[in-house]
Amino acid sequence: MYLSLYLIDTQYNIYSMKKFILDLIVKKNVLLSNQYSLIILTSSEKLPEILPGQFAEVRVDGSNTTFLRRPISIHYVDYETNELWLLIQVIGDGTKRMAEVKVGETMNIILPLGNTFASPTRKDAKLMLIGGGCGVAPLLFLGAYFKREGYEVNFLLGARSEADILQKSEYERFGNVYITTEDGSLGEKGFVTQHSVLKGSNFDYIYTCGPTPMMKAVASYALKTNAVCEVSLENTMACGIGACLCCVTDTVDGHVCVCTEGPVFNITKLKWQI
Amino acid sequence: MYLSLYLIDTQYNIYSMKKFILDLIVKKNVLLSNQYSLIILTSSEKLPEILPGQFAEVRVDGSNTTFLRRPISIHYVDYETNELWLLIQVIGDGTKRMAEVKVGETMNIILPLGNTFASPTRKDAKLMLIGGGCGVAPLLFLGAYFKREGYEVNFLLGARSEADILQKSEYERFGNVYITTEDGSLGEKGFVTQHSVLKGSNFDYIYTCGPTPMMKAVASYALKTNAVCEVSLENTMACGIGACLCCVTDTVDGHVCVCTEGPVFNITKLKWQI
Amino acid sequence: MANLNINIGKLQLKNPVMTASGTFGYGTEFSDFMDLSRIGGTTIRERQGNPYPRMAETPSGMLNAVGLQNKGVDYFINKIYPSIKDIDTNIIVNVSGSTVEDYVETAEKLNSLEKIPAIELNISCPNVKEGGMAFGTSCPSAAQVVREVRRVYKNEMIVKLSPNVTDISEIARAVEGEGADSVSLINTLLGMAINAEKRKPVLSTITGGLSGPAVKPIALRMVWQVSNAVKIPVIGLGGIMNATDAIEFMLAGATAIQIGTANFIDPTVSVKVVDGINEYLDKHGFKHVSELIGALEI
Amino acid sequence: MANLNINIGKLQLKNPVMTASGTFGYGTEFSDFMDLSRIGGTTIRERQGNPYPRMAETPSGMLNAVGLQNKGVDYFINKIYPSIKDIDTNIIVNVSGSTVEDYVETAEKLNSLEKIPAIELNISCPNVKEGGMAFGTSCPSAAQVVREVRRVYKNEMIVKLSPNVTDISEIARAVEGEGADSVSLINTLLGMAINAEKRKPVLSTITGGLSGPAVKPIALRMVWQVSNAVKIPVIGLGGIMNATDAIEFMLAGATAIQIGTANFIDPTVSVKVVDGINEYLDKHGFKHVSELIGALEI
Ligand SMILES: Cc1cc2nc3c(=O)[nH]c(=O)nc-3n(C[C@H](O)[C@H](O)[C@H](O)COP(=O)(O)OP(=O)(O)OC[C@H]3O[C@@H](n4cnc5c(N)ncnc54)[C@H](O)[C@@H]3O)c2cc1C
Ligand SMILES: Cc1cc2nc3c(=O)[nH]c(=O)nc-3n(C[C@H](O)[C@H](O)[C@H](O)COP(=O)(O)OP(=O)(O)OC[C@H]3O[C@@H](n4cnc5c(N)ncnc54)[C@H](O)[C@@H]3O)c2cc1C
Ligand SMILES: Cc1cc2nc3c(=O)[nH]c(=O)nc-3n(C[C@H](O)[C@H](O)[C@H](O)COP(=O)(O)O)c2cc1C
Ligand SMILES: Cc1cc2nc3c(=O)[nH]c(=O)nc-3n(C[C@H](O)[C@H](O)[C@H](O)COP(=O)(O)O)c2cc1C
Ligand code: FES
Ligand code: FES
Repeated sequence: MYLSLYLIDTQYNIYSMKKFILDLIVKKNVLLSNQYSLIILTSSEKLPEILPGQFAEVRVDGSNTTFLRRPISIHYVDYETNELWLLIQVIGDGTKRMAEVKVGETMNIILPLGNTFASPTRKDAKLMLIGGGCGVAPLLFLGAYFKREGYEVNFLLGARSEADILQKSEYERFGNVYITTEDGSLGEKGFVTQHSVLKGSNFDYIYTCGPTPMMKAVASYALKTNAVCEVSLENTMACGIGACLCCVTDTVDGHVCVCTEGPVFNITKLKWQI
Repeated sequence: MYLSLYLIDTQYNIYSMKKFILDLIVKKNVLLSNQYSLIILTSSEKLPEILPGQFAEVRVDGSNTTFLRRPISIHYVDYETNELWLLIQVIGDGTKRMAEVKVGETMNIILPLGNTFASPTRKDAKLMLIGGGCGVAPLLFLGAYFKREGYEVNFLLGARSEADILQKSEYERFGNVYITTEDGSLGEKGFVTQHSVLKGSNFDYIYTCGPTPMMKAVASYALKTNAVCEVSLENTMACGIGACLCCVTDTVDGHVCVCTEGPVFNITKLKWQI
Repeated sequence: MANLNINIGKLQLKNPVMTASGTFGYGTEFSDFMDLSRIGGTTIRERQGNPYPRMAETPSGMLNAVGLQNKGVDYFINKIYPSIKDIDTNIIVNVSGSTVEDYVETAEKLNSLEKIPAIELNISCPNVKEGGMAFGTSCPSAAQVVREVRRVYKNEMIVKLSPNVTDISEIARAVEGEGADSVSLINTLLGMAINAEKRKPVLSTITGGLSGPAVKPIALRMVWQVSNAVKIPVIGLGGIMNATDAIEFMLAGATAIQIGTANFIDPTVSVKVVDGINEYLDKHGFKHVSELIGALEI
Repeated sequence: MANLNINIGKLQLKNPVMTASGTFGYGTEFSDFMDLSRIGGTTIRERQGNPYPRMAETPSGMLNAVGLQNKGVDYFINKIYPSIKDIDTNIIVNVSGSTVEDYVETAEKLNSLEKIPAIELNISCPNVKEGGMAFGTSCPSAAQVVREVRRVYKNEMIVKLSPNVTDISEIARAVEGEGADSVSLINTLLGMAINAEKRKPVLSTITGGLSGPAVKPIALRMVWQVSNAVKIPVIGLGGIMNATDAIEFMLAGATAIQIGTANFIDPTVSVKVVDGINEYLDKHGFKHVSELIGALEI
């Protein structure tokens, strides 16, 4: 287990990273399904360095009922085309408005926020990235990073049905993609933790993001199989930069802010009942 | 003077008119100058009967800071093409957002609200419609109405400079157009009340809408020349339908609501110091 | 479809949705847009006519300084009542005064009107000097008004409470003790708007009453506190814009709700709230709207 | 360019713009976005660490239930102070407690810190049981805290008032009488949010503190009332989002202002407010920002 090294690494990265408030321009807005949109943003300036797992705080202009910014994961950063990708699931008025942005509009965004995932120290470690619903968002950027760093990447993506399996071909660029759907319309039928790939082999590192029940099931699988496991948590956030203390979660180190100490946590730090 | 007849007429018209809440579709949005937009709305249903001088209460969707509806005059109604025209002057966030609506968007509008202007009983009466700034808005529809009814119509439009003289060719369809600009860039230089047409001839009826100081100057001219004079007042409105009592103005009949008893008032009813 | 009937003391409502005083005219202003018989009740002012001007929009709300200057209860009885008495919904008259005698005299006169099943004693209007709010901000004065009115008024007496107090539960208990049949809350919060360019207050009265969604969190908290403090029914209001808001007030402990400022933005909002409550009850398997009252799980 | 210097009692500010307690971390969270030395001051909590979770967005505002559980004043002095003391702006420490002794002990310790020119006594936090708000809602208890702290604390003592009261002027006069050098207002209004689908309160603490533009009209009214009631300087806050809002507070009588919730939406808002005040002064021909204080024409 390489926990302490990971911690040092992560801390170093985050605290040395400057945050920016940027007006990014909408280059594309692709409707992926009735619930999901892929928003591709760009800028006349070079995008700053962003690590996988980090998120952005997006100001929602043009929504009468939205007051605070909304935290959104970095789905992908393409430095060659200078593109930042966001994957938006429509939940309430804020995400509804975001999903409707038109090409050419600007979005005011604070980034990069939060910490990143820990890289295994051995390049031959077996990695599995498990995402459910909109939680798949940060895993694309993470998978791309791992692939570039020379790891072999596996994705396990779960959703209700085929229509909600998003960006499949993008994930396939960076690793093997396994799929479960609850209705069996694509991949294996059932929940992610029921997928045969988890039975077939053991993974050294498991990274997961998605609904809490799913992440807890994954964490419990990881504990059983002795895998290092990191989860990316959500929380209600007012500021995203550690100023308001609204986003705390209970850890073995006490209450800590998800926006600065997370969103990525090693499950051994969390006080989850699993 | 035909005051009492006018009053009966008006009252009859207003109180028998049903009000509607409509989702109208933006057919065109023409930027007339950096401050003014002409918004042309339409509907799949036939537009209801609307009288000149009446206004609409427009819900402003997509402005984070606008809560209440905004009162906007009916600039023109074209029953042949089923078009409703609004002339918007950008003042604050609400009008800014309205001025930015895109073709195809819907605007939620309550109309027709308020009373109308009084028609002279004699068709050979000499009429002058005097507008300043955005106050020219209701006069186009009024002029069109008078022309259709067989009156000869004169418009006197005032603005700071040529760029703010709006829709000139539209007014020319319905009557003679006289112009003043403060900088002399179009028409006569000065304020509307200084225009030579007012010195040259006497008018029996004067209808005016614009900034209060302008309307007061016009009212004072009307009093001096013994013309019947009606002014269209503005006021801060929360509801536009007589429910909140927020929009009162002081008249010889006491405090009355501008949204139901106006916006058009005969100057003899107002307690203006003129 | 669930049962929406609600009783507030002696007052029987076909559903818990009413419109708030000062925001719905005499109801007739809204008849083009909606069927007045679809709502549980409407609260109107007995005094109307020549109010003072001015309002100011505020973030998610508005300030009003409408005041209560008007033609008085006799004018109401002779001129207004005949034209509205046959509207098929409960008409509740909101009563204000600057002295206890004002309240008593008005209540006594309204007592004899057959189609007025309830009055709402406004001891909380922030817009009139000595015009109510003073009564609603101390227990003894609130108690006194209620006690005196109770002597002469036999139908449902709702007392409308002011939120501009340190402890609203205390006032609620005081008026309950003097025989109020129910309480409604909140009236507007005292606020102020300034025009920075002109360096002047926006309202002629300098301060005015704040209403709208901005105040909803405060209203909800007060309804929750008061419904835990008294046994009589609580009518909740303050910033209700839709059925979800209305349901939140009932969960917090309100037996019925009123809608004010929202009428200005959507004149049909009250019937939409009735429909929305219905849908919610069906979706969640409730048989009767009363199951929502105070159903918050703490 | 006008002169923006402002004194609050003994406290000298380069301009009247400060950031509000609980909303600006230790300032360092914002250093990527802005130059901290450009603002007049920043108010930070002496207690920080493991607060409770939860916030709820509300129309034009937010509720927080952050509470004050934390590592205490010694942790602050040993761990935090060294790393922030050289920030080139006034650092005011916001002090809370659940007993009078808490306040006194903390104030005494802070008195010795060279780079802390002022404390802000928080007798108004709605989020802690006996954690301050009780002190701020009655004159005798507010007076008592201030009296005891005054004995031990020699620098600028600002007392932060609660808006959850019937008469805020009365409380302001009470703390002025006991030697407060200035007052700041308003703290958050007690509010509540409910999740209708889950039928549960949104906040773990059921109620929480409401802040943001929603409360601005109430804050402005209270600043106006208090500045007419006391002679000591008033620091105004509550919903300030831009320079116009800040100017409104100064016109209402505030000597300086604080910015809270707005920092979350635009971390650079405080310097924009400084610039905006400057522009306003130039445009309207004012030479010194102090000309705005209480300059409302009634
Ligand atoms: C670190 C982080 C990363 C995130 N990344 C993404 C992302 O990449 N893409 C994305 O679409 N979303 C992401 N989210 C979630 C996103 O921030 C919320 O969905 C959004 O704030 C909801 O705003 P809204 O205005 O649409 O809904 P609101 O009006 O705020 O909420 C509507 C209703 O949904 C509930 N609700 C609010 N948030 C959530 C939630 N997260 N899940 C379920 N119910 C909720 C509310 O309680 C309310 O009842 C992320 C959140 C965090 C903390
Ligand atoms: C009966 C009636 C008819 C109207 N017809 C039209 C019309 O046809 N076209 C049109 O563009 N406007 C019209 N108006 C005016 C329009 O309603 C206001 O300009 C609008 O409400 C301002 O909203 P806002 O959100 O843009 O500005 P706000 O943010 O509400 O106001 C910005 C600033 O401007 C001030 N302000 C507000 N209203 C006015 C005003 N009318 N004049 C000057 N300053 C103001 C405010 O006090 C504030 O300081 C009409 C008003 C009335 C009552
Ligand atoms: C324009 C206006 C006028 C009002 N007049 C009265 C009144 O005469 N009597 C009263 O008890 N409340 C009056 N109120 C308060 C409302 O009835 C209600 O208590 C308050 O607005 C909060 O509800 P809301 O947020 O739904 O509007 C008035 C409110 C507004 C906005
Ligand atoms: C998240 C949060 C935490 C706060 N914590 C404190 C605090 O510890 N002490 C205090 O006096 N005020 C605290 N406040 C209140 C603010 O300092 C300020 O008084 C209030 O938010 C009103 O100003 P605003 O509307 O500009 O935010 C807090 C406010 C927020 C939003
Ligand atoms: S969201 Fe403000 S501290 Fe995390
Ligand atoms: S705007 Fe409400 S009565 Fe006129």
